Amino acid sequence: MNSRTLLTLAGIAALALAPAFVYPMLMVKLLCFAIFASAFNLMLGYTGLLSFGHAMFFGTAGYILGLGMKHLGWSPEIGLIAGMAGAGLLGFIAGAIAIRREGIYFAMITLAISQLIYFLAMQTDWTGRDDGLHGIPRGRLFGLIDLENDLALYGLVAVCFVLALAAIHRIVTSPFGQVLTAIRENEPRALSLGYDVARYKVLAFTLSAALSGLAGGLKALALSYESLNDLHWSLSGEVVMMCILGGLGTLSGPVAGAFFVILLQNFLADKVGEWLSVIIGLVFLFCILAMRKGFVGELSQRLAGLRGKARAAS
Amino acid sequence: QEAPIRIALMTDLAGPTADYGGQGGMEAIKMAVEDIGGSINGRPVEIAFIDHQNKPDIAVTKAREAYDNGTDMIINLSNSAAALGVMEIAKAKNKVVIVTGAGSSKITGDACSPNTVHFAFNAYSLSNAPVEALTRAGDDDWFLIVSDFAYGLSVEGAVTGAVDQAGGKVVGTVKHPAFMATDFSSYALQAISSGAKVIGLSNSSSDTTNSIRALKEFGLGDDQKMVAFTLLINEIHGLGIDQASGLVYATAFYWDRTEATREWSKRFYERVGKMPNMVNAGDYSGTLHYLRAVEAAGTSDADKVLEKMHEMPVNDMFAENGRVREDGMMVHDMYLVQVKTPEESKYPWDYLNVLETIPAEKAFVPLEQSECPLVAKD
Amino acid sequence: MTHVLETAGLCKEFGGFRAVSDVSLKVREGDIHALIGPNGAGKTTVFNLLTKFLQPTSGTIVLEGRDITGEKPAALARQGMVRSFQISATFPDLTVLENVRVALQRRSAPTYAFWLPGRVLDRLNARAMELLELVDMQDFAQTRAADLSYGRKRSVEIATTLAMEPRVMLLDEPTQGMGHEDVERVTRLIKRVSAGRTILMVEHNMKVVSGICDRISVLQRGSILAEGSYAEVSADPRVLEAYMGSDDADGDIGAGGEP
Amino acid sequence: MSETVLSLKNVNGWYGESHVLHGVDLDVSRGEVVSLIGRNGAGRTTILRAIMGLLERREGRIELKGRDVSSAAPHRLARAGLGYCPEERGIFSTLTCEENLLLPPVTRAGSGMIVPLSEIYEMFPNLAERARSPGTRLSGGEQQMLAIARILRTGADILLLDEISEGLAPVIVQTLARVIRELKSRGFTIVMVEQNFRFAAPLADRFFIIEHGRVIDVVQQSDLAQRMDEIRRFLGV
Amino acid sequence: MTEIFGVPAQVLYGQLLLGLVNGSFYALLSLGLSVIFGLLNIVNFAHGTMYMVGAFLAYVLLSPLGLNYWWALALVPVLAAGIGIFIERTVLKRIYGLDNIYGLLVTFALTMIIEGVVRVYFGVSGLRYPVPQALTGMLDLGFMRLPIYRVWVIVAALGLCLLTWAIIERTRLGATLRAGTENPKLVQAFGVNVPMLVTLVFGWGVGLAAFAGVLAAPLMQLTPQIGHSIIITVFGVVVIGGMGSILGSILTGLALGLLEGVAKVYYPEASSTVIFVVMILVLLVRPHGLFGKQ
Ligand SMILES: Nc1ncnc2c1ncn2[C@@H]1O[C@H](COP(=O)(O)OP(=O)(O)OP(=O)(O)O)[C@@H](O)[C@H]1O
Ligand SMILES: Nc1ncnc2c1ncn2[C@@H]1O[C@H](COP(=O)(O)OP(=O)(O)OP(=O)(O)O)[C@@H](O)[C@H]1O
Ligand SMILES: [Mg+2]
Ligand SMILES: [Mg+2]
Repeated sequence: MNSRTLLTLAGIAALALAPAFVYPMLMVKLLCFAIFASAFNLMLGYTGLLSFGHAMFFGTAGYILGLGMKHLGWSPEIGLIAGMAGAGLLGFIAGAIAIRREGIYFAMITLAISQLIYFLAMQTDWTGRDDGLHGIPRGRLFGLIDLENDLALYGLVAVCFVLALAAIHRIVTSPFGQVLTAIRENEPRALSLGYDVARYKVLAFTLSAALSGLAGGLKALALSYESLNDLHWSLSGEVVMMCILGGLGTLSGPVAGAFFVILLQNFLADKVGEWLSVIIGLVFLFCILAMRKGFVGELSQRLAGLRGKARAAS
Repeated sequence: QEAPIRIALMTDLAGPTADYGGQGGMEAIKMAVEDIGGSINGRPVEIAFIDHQNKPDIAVTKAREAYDNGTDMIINLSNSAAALGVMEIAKAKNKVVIVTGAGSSKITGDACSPNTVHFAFNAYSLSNAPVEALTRAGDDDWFLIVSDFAYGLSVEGAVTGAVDQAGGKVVGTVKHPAFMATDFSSYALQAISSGAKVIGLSNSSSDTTNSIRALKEFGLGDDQKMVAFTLLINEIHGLGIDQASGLVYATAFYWDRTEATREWSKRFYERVGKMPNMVNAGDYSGTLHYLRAVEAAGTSDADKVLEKMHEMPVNDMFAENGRVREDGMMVHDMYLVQVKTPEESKYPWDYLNVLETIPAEKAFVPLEQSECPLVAKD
Repeated sequence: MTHVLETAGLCKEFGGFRAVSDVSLKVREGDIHALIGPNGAGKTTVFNLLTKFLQPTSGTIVLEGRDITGEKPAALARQGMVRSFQISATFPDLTVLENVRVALQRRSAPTYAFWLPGRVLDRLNARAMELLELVDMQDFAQTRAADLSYGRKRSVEIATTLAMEPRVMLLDEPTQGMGHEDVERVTRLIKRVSAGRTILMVEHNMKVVSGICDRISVLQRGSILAEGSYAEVSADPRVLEAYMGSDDADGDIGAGGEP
Repeated sequence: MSETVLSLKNVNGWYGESHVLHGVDLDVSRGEVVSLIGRNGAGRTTILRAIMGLLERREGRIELKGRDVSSAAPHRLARAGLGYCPEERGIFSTLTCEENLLLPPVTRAGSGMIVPLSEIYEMFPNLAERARSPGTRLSGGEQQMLAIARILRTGADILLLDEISEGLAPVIVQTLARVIRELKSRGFTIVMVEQNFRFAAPLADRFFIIEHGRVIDVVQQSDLAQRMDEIRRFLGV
Repeated sequence: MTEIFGVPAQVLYGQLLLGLVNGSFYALLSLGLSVIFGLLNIVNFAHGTMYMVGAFLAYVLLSPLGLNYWWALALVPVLAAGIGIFIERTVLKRIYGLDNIYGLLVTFALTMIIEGVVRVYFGVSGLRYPVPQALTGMLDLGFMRLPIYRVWVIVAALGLCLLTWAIIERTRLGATLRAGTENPKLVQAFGVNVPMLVTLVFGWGVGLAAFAGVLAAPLMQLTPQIGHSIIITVFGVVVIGGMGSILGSILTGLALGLLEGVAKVYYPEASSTVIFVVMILVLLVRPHGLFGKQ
């Protein structure tokens, strides 16, 4: 057994044991954001495109799931799938519009699209506007498992988390992932090799959107609640922060980043009062300046350094 | 020693709605606990402060966690979305929630819950009285500046209804994006040039204060009046009395109204450095009422406490003979006030003339019009 | 002999400045055809017109009998005309093998299949190695492209280009910035891969031009000044004056070549 | 020869993690033309960048006209009389050809060394013709001419020239050779990096042979003929 | 009275004029943002915050220190530039050369810190800064009465914009700046003290923002969020105009102010969203903004 499988197994074991030590609903939230950040990383880390509107996928899926389950009697699995599909479709449309822009222009056009979605959500009565969509039932998974039980819900989220990470791993190592890497490395060259670059980017964007939708759907399901905050640009900004702090282009980086940001918000909030944003700002600033490659990037670099030394010593 | 009674103030500690709770709220509920002696029936009262950062989903997660960890009651909940979210959880977990910092009519309307008590104010109580009073006095055509979000729209609804009922007319409305703009000159100009006798501000916080400033700047006519539908005394303090003078609004509390309010407010002022607003006073009163109900029930079991809260009248410096209705609304007298002119104001925070007291029955939505499913209809 | 690539009356103006005027170029099948000329003569511009990176002001371009004047760049690549870049164009973080494989993948393996494991590409390895052998890079298959020397990067790039099985290759100053060692490698390489295809290149290094080019067009001020074999062109006094200069007055200097 | 104006002692240099210069020792006298030769990637460009203070990480001692400038910022070096013509030319696209030419501030160091604009346009007629064009609209060769011309009018008296014959038509390369001779006769000190040995051979007084980021040998112009085979072998021709 | 789509022409003119006032702010702010982006390649998220800081500094000068508006107008940009220079020297210089996402995040963190501090000390209820005595009163334009102060805003903001534009496009210093934008290292190798230039330019950009803040102070209640609400719009302006294009920022800023003015008459709810629609449309047609370069 190689160290990679070992690590994976350890991770799964930790997931299984976590609710015994950590408040399960906090774990649920952590995992939802971890999925979201990982999905986002598929764009920024692996495709090299900074989207500044990813919250639109997260929130849209939440609303689709919420409305479907509340008013149409959908079951949770239908809600999640519909949420993913909706987010994916939105991703496809937004991608088709935005994909030919580069760099900051790409970021801005995705921001603009997400602001339009936000505006629409603010203008329609079904979303409850800024009051939010309340009382989403959690329902029964496959008609069998009652998700009102927090542990059952945690189980669902944990399974989805593992699947999402596996999916991302598969995507980046697939033939498609190979093309994506080539495009990120040298786009004009990929173009000259006859790759229709825009299409690959749109597909990547769509996949990332759908996975973000999974995260958003799960979160709405878990909280029984969906709000405009999930569509807001500040959430799009937060997910960028999570990825950068954790480490771009690695599988575990965004997970670490998401955990860090959410836990920081969670634990600091009630302790430091009105200094909260100052302290979070300082922590972010420090992390970005001190750890360019993010936690995971820095850690693996240190480890590689140590290993190198060990090898040299032996 | 017996298990403590756990109450939590959940509020926006530092964000844009911090006036609707924040530091002031913390001190207010501390005062309530101190005033009752720190313990009930031998059980100490423990207070926790939870910052929801003005984000409803943080509110929802934290409320769930707090209730799961033994919190009996959560109070304040500035931000309607947060309030509505926490109400669902309180209901599912059968705990108590007292809303003081949010004014959505839904809280005691279609989203009402047996576990919720709504103190202080809501959209209806803040808008009905001023509309009625002014329209009655002949100022019968209205122009509304409406903030385009749920609360602003619900105020708009209440105002329009009240204007109709009183025989007046809404001659124009302009909706602006909520909390996004600082420039209200365009709306002010539209309002002024409409020639309406009253300009009603169906918005809140900085949107309201900026509207007031813009109206003044663009020369609100002498024959035109401004009415705000959601205003805290802190905001008048920030505006300066010259900008706000003449403004009419309704409030659930004014610190300089009676001996009791003055005495309490001065104590509050010592601790916080500013005079209490209606939400602060509501936090105090709500906490006190809850603790008294626990005392009377002899338990912190939610069903029994809620029963007592509905049964017992609310009598303190905030409310005289207030009572909690079936829909969860704590009904009490409201006050129609007008901001003094700079000359009339004699000492710091001397800002308001109380024009009239609106009796509880008139201040709140009549039960027969309530959309709350808990209200027995025949 | 047939002409693979033909232009007629090609013109390009940049805001009143005529960079290319009335160029009629005929590239014969199987030739290594060089485009030379003084700086600013319009060589790069002609290249850009041929590969559709620029749109001509007037004139037509015909590839293998088809008019391609209105085509898009990516479409040309699929029709068998491929341009190699002046600046080194590899995928720096991929290995040399992967670099070539990416090019093979587009023609003969799934590219959108995000659900398949990466293993499915392994069957391209054999062909990729063949191509690497062709450019003498088989020993570097597992090296990261970024770690290669400049000349070897060019080799990788050429292998990648060959993977697309182009019938016409356009090379813009392929030996620019190379040491002697690499110049020779690449020159030999170009000669080797020219078998069965047509190559059009811009080059200032007369040694390369004289060594491998079958035919040469000399451009000056946007127009063709002379055309013919190296011997013919280098004997033309106008070409000598405008481009090659007199190789005597100041002693032993000139462009490129050996010490 | 006369006074040493530029000397490097045990200079090391890095790009990020990779160690590129491994202890370069080199000295240049006033009025001398030296050429750095070596294979691709030997580190010649890096040496010029190290002299100019453009490497992120650099160790060792560099002296300019007798002063220690090991930790001086690039603009100080320029003001002390160094002029640098980079390999990638560095033409500014938002500036016109003429603005590019006039951009570098004139330094006092060698005010006698300023080549007037009219003379520059004489040397490179293309530039006069395209004076109003945006910098990057020039052809490759025109950009190269502009890059050289640009440092001639700053008053720098020590020129660091990286691959200036690159991409130029043979006629222009011949002009360039004349220019270098002219500059030398006016007293400029020149450090050239050249791939085109045929171009550099007759011009330089000394040749520093660079391999793997260090100077492995120095050849005098006078010894050039007899050591030709050696050099040829070294350059892999 | 003539009507345009059901709105009296007079009203529309009035609204357009007000739009111009906002447009002047957008122009001034986006100009600073553009200059900073141009030379530092940093997307300065904290730009709105510096605008807010400018307004609060004016307030502080006035109420504890008793220095009036004109003093504020002169001193605040300098003070703010000082803060900017401090930030540049201590924080920003550590991220030069990295992808500009780092600049965005670092300045985002700075925003959280600075805004948080202001909030702790000044609260959220809003402070008031009075209109200077000399500029009170109204100007009767026939179709509307315009407060004189707003006229002053247009004049001052546009004057400063033009000055900055002229410096950058028409002077040698400007040419150096533009060159520095492209290749700072090389410009430094030509003898220009680029690090200092960068620091000063950042200071200048921040000073412009703070100047806008002082101009805005008498127009609104000062809360720590005022920078927040404007920065997204200003980003939009810069992107539509083309990142780093000076003229683009100024013209787009004014144009968007006008457009917003129109939106406030016909569809006010969407007035803050309209910019995003414009942004999408513009970028669809011109991927690098109206005045941007490939
Ligand atoms: N986009 C453009 N706008 C304006 N003028 C241009 C543009 N591109 C090229 N030119 C001009 O057209 C002429 C031809 O340029 P081109 O790049 O084709 O020359 P070239 O033959 O490749 O020269 P070199 O050997 O120096 O690379 C030059 O004078 C150049 O200044
Ligand atoms: N920006 C960079 N980052 C990392 N490594 C670099 C960088 N630039 C150059 N190198 C490496 O440093 C070494 C020396 O490069 P340098 O450019 O100094 O060589 P050179 O002798 O000028 O060769 P050339 O003929 O290619 O110009 C090479 O191995 C090169 O790969
Ligand atoms: Mg060229
Ligand atoms: Mg070099």
